[in-house]
Amino acid sequence: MNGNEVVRITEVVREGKGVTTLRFELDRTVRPGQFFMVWVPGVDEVPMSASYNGKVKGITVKDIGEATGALCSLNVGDLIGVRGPYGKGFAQPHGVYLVVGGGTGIAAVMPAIEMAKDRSIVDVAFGARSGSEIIFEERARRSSDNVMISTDDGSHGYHGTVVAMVDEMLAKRSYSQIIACGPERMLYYLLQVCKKHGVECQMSLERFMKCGSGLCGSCVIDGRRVCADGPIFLGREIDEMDEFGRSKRDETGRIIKL
Amino acid sequence: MNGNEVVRITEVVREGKGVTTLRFELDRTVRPGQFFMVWVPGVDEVPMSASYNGKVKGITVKDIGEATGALCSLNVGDLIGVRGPYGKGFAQPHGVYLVVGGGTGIAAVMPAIEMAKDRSIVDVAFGARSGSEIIFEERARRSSDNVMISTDDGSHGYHGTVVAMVDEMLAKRSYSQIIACGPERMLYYLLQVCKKHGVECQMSLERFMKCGSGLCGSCVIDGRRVCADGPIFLGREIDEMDEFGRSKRDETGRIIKL
Amino acid sequence: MNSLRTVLARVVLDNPTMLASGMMGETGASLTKVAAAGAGAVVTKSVGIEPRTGYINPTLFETDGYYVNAMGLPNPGMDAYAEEMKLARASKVPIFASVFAASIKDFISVSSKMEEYGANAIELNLSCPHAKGYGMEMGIDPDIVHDIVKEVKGSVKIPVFAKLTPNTHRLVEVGLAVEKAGGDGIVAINTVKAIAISVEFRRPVLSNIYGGLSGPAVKPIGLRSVYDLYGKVSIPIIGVGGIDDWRDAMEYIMAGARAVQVGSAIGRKGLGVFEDVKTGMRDYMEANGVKSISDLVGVANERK
Amino acid sequence: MNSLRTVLARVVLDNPTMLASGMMGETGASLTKVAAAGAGAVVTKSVGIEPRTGYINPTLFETDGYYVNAMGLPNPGMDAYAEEMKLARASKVPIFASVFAASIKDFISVSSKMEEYGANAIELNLSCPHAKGYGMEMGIDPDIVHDIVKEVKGSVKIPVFAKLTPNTHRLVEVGLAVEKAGGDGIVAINTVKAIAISVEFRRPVLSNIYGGLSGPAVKPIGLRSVYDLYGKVSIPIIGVGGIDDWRDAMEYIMAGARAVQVGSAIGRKGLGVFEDVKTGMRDYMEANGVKSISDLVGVANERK
Ligand SMILES: Cc1cc2nc3c(=O)[nH]c(=O)nc-3n(C[C@H](O)[C@H](O)[C@H](O)COP(=O)(O)OP(=O)(O)OC[C@H]3O[C@@H](n4cnc5c(N)ncnc54)[C@H](O)[C@@H]3O)c2cc1C
Ligand SMILES: Cc1cc2nc3c(=O)[nH]c(=O)nc-3n(C[C@H](O)[C@H](O)[C@H](O)COP(=O)(O)OP(=O)(O)OC[C@H]3O[C@@H](n4cnc5c(N)ncnc54)[C@H](O)[C@@H]3O)c2cc1C
Ligand SMILES: Cc1cc2nc3c(=O)[nH]c(=O)nc-3n(C[C@H](O)[C@H](O)[C@H](O)COP(=O)(O)O)c2cc1C
Ligand SMILES: Cc1cc2nc3c(=O)[nH]c(=O)nc-3n(C[C@H](O)[C@H](O)[C@H](O)COP(=O)(O)O)c2cc1C
Ligand code: FES
Ligand code: FES
Repeated sequence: MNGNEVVRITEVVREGKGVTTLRFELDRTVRPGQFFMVWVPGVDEVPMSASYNGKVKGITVKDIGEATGALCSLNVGDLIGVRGPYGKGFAQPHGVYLVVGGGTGIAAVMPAIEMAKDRSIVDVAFGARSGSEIIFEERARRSSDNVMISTDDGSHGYHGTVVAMVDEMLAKRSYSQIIACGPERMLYYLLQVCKKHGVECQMSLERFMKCGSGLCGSCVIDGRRVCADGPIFLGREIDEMDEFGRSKRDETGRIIKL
Repeated sequence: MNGNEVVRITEVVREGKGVTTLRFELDRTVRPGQFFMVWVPGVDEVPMSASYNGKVKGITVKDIGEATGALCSLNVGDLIGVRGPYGKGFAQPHGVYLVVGGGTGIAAVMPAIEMAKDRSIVDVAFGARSGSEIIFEERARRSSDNVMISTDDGSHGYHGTVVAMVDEMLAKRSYSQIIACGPERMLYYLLQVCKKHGVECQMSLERFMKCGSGLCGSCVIDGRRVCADGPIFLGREIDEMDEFGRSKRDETGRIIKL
Repeated sequence: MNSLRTVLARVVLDNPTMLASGMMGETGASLTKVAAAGAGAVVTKSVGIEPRTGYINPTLFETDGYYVNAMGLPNPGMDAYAEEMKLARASKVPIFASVFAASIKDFISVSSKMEEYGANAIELNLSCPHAKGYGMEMGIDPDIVHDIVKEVKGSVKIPVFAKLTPNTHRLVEVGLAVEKAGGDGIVAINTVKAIAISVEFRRPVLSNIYGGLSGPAVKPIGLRSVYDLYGKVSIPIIGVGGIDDWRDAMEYIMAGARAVQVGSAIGRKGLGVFEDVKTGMRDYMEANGVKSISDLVGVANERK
Repeated sequence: MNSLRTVLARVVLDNPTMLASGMMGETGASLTKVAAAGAGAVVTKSVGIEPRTGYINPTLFETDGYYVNAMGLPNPGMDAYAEEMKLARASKVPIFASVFAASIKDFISVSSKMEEYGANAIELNLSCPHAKGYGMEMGIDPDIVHDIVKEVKGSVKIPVFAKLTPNTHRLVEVGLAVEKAGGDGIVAINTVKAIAISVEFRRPVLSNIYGGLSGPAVKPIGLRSVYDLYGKVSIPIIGVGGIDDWRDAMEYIMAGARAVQVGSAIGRKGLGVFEDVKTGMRDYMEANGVKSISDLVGVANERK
């Protein structure tokens, strides 16, 4: 049952620059990588990955516009509408895996770190433009022995892109799989790096979503619905997509070059 | 899920004079005392107690009119529509109990005999006008150490009514409860006997049914729906009913004196 | 004051829940049981001039999400119903007498009888989707509806409600006709015209072929109907269709219903549904500081 | 001969399943995916003259038994859709171009463009229940429908189907108007006008307030519509509404549909639904000695 439900916000956490986590109780099973459609009445309803998928769920929102701005200004006790979870979620890799998060994409992969049965089988690479944009670092360290941070400006951790850092990490340790979420540009280059090292990856993609539940087709990339067939796709599927890294659709369905 | 389903008859057993059992597979949980609405296309849909409630369900039909006649003439491989099970069913009594069946009413109580955890805690009293109308005697003996039979004409077992026989049985052994189904006249007198011996009973009643699922009200007796609030009622509930043994309703809802 | 107290025309209900017509309403004793279970008012089975047996079975098709029924308006006829009304009146809650007929004259006869028997209001069934010559065949025509309501209003003193069908794009026009004719309120909706087909038997399941869809499946249609009417008429609207629990009932209230009727849930959930709705409403009102249920009527229509 | 082969006007389908309009039909690539999943034909998203963003979210309300949606006819506009049609044509299955417009002139423009792009048939959306000025506001009037169908027929060579709304008591009249105007077939039904209300927020959920009900809840209404039309018109009927599995599809066929469209089940079940329906149909036909699916069209209408 994915139906519409209204939940009360039980906790609000400012995570970093413009990024806020909202926690709420919702009695539904949510797999890492799945997302909700989150409704702010009178404003909009937008897709948000589950950044917490235990009993008390959570979303972690970057304020970039009207809906996200409204979400980030909510307080404990306020109500939001949620439906879902939607999408397929990350599959548990066999063996040691590396989780890569870029910017707010960290929110979506956080539960994929916590699904590891053991701290030693999951390594983490988080990247952002600068240190203030790195979220969930402590939380990640609680679930992994090896959490690496990169910043474009070198203010924290590795100086450079998270993709460059991952390239180095892949040279040092062998992983059964990479799990990743972040800006499409980052994922685009990450996919090249994965191919270079011959390691399969699962990546969470984003497209403009209206229904969120596989009906309307507004979120398609190369004919596949990001909301229902994704948002997680395998590297080899993504590699065959003409639109990945190149174009997306606007609200009317028209093509926009990236 | 009680919805309409079509099942194929896998076995047809002639049980006795004008009485036929139809067996069919239906993957639903049926409690003793519950009934189905059974549809013979082009003819009618009528209530029938489940006479078998294991994996392979069964109904046992007395040919008394159009629908029952049509049911009794069906063969293996034929299809019937069923919905249900409906009604509340018999509650498992604590301790030793006596199951009383009169005529085709035997079909409805048979599963209540088989629900006994142990052959020694359930006694049985079956009655009919004559020996050829006694059904399921062997089946009952497989589940009970003490199966007593009565016939009005004395052709088999005790000579007299099943109520008279039960009266004697109650004098000999103490039962925690009586479970019964049969013609209303029989149940009427049986209730008096139960009261006399101070033993509570659960009785399965019959009224004209259209919807079978608690909506239309055509089956009400003293304001209670036989299909949904019954067909099983406690002796003390029945004792307070003005209409029990006295009147019923026809298809229009008008009162008919019994 | 009791926070659930509801007034429909001059009829005062202890709470806004009502038994819908056709559910258990054939006998006075069963109406009494429903009242005892907590309904604020009860509606009788639709009663006509003559006794009717209704259609032969199957008259009901059932799934988890809905029923399709064609009972065929079985009823003992208005004369025999005297007895049932006598019993039902013992229950203290207001009794709405549902009436069906094939002509204005018959509508008047049955309505007058029901008034005489002590009904507190008349509910004109102008909306049964499956009984040829009755119900929705008239209920889709604003002029006919206007005339029926007007004539019945002229013949009885108790309030007259009209129960409407959603099987038309003219619902609001029909609602306006009810108001113009002096009708005291509107009941919406009756069932949606439907059929169920058996693949194995290659035929419709119901003996009457056509039936009426009810239960959870019709709630969004009922809500839309009430919402549509609320903006247009000022007489009270009673919402009905797919109410299974307090939340469904509250949605109807917010859409614009002053009271709600419960039909299919009587079979799906049992008579406990009335207490469930009342408790849920009271809890909601308490948690949200709402003094009277009437303060919530139509709130979903406010533009925000 | 393939037992599921289906002919709709002159359009030949490998099997009678089709993708309903509005599902994944905004892009050519997604139509191709649906064709690859086994659909016998695909219907595009309803395309109009100009690009439209549709309504802002929420545009969908979801429960286990139904959806209520008001997407608001988002589409890239007929010019941009050329690109999508090019891709979609690679899929080999027939493409029905769904077209909406606010005037006959626009219906003709869009239909002609779609023909030019290689559509195999036109499906006129005369039935969207929530887009003001489009859809059902025209689709409830037999005269307007007649004129639209007639004019579009006069402007394109490919067959023209009209998709009708169940939100009226005049469905059969409208169907007869389609036939009289030379229409090649009827698609029934579009969604049922509905709303969903949030109790907590005391407001309708959809940004457009009104939406269309679809999914299992509407199947009995869709079946009734097809059954009603089957007796009256002789052009092919395509059944749609609440088809989740092969049995639902077969019910539509038996009610009188020559082909079926699948909408909501794309979300509820995924694209596997096409193979599921086909396998179920084939198994049923084999078990019952039925040679061609067309032998089952309308069998539930035979009086027994
Ligand atoms: C599967 C998925 C998971 C996501 N998870 C998160 C998350 O965990 N945290 C987070 O902060 N953001 C997440 N996003 C992105 C988030 O949905 C957008 O940032 C948000 O919709 C922007 O809305 P707005 O009104 O604030 O911005 P606007 O000013 O309306 O739009 C800014 C940009 O956001 C994007 N956008 C707007 N509406 C939508 C929509 N309905 N669907 C997709 N993109 C849209 C467009 O690219 C648009 O140009 C996710 C997106 C998807 C598809
Ligand atoms: C809960 C319940 C369980 C039953 N279980 C059994 C059973 O296990 N075996 C069995 O043989 N019979 C059972 N019956 C009785 C059975 O339903 C009737 O014998 C049957 O309906 C008669 O139908 P007909 O068309 O053959 O007879 P008809 O000639 O139509 O009617 C004969 C008489 O049967 C009764 N009857 C007819 N239709 C109905 C109906 N829809 N609902 C109730 N009574 C009806 C009426 O008293 C009627 O006068 C049960 C009845 C009920 C209410
Ligand atoms: C079995 C059944 C019988 C009904 N009989 C009547 C009737 O006699 N008169 C009437 O006005 N409505 C009748 N209705 C319609 C209901 O009163 C109600 O309008 C409809 O079922 C929608 O409400 P629900 O979804 O709560 O059932 C009947 C409905 C059902 C299911
Ligand atoms: C999300 C969504 C979008 C739809 N968009 C359109 C559309 O653009 N044009 C149209 O004719 N029908 C549209 N419909 C209606 C469907 O094509 C179909 O007629 C209806 O949903 C009933 O079928 P279903 O129960 O299988 O969904 C849409 C339905 C849904 C759920
Ligand atoms: S958002 Fe509608 S199909 Fe993905
Ligand atoms: S038969 Fe309809 S309520 Fe019992």
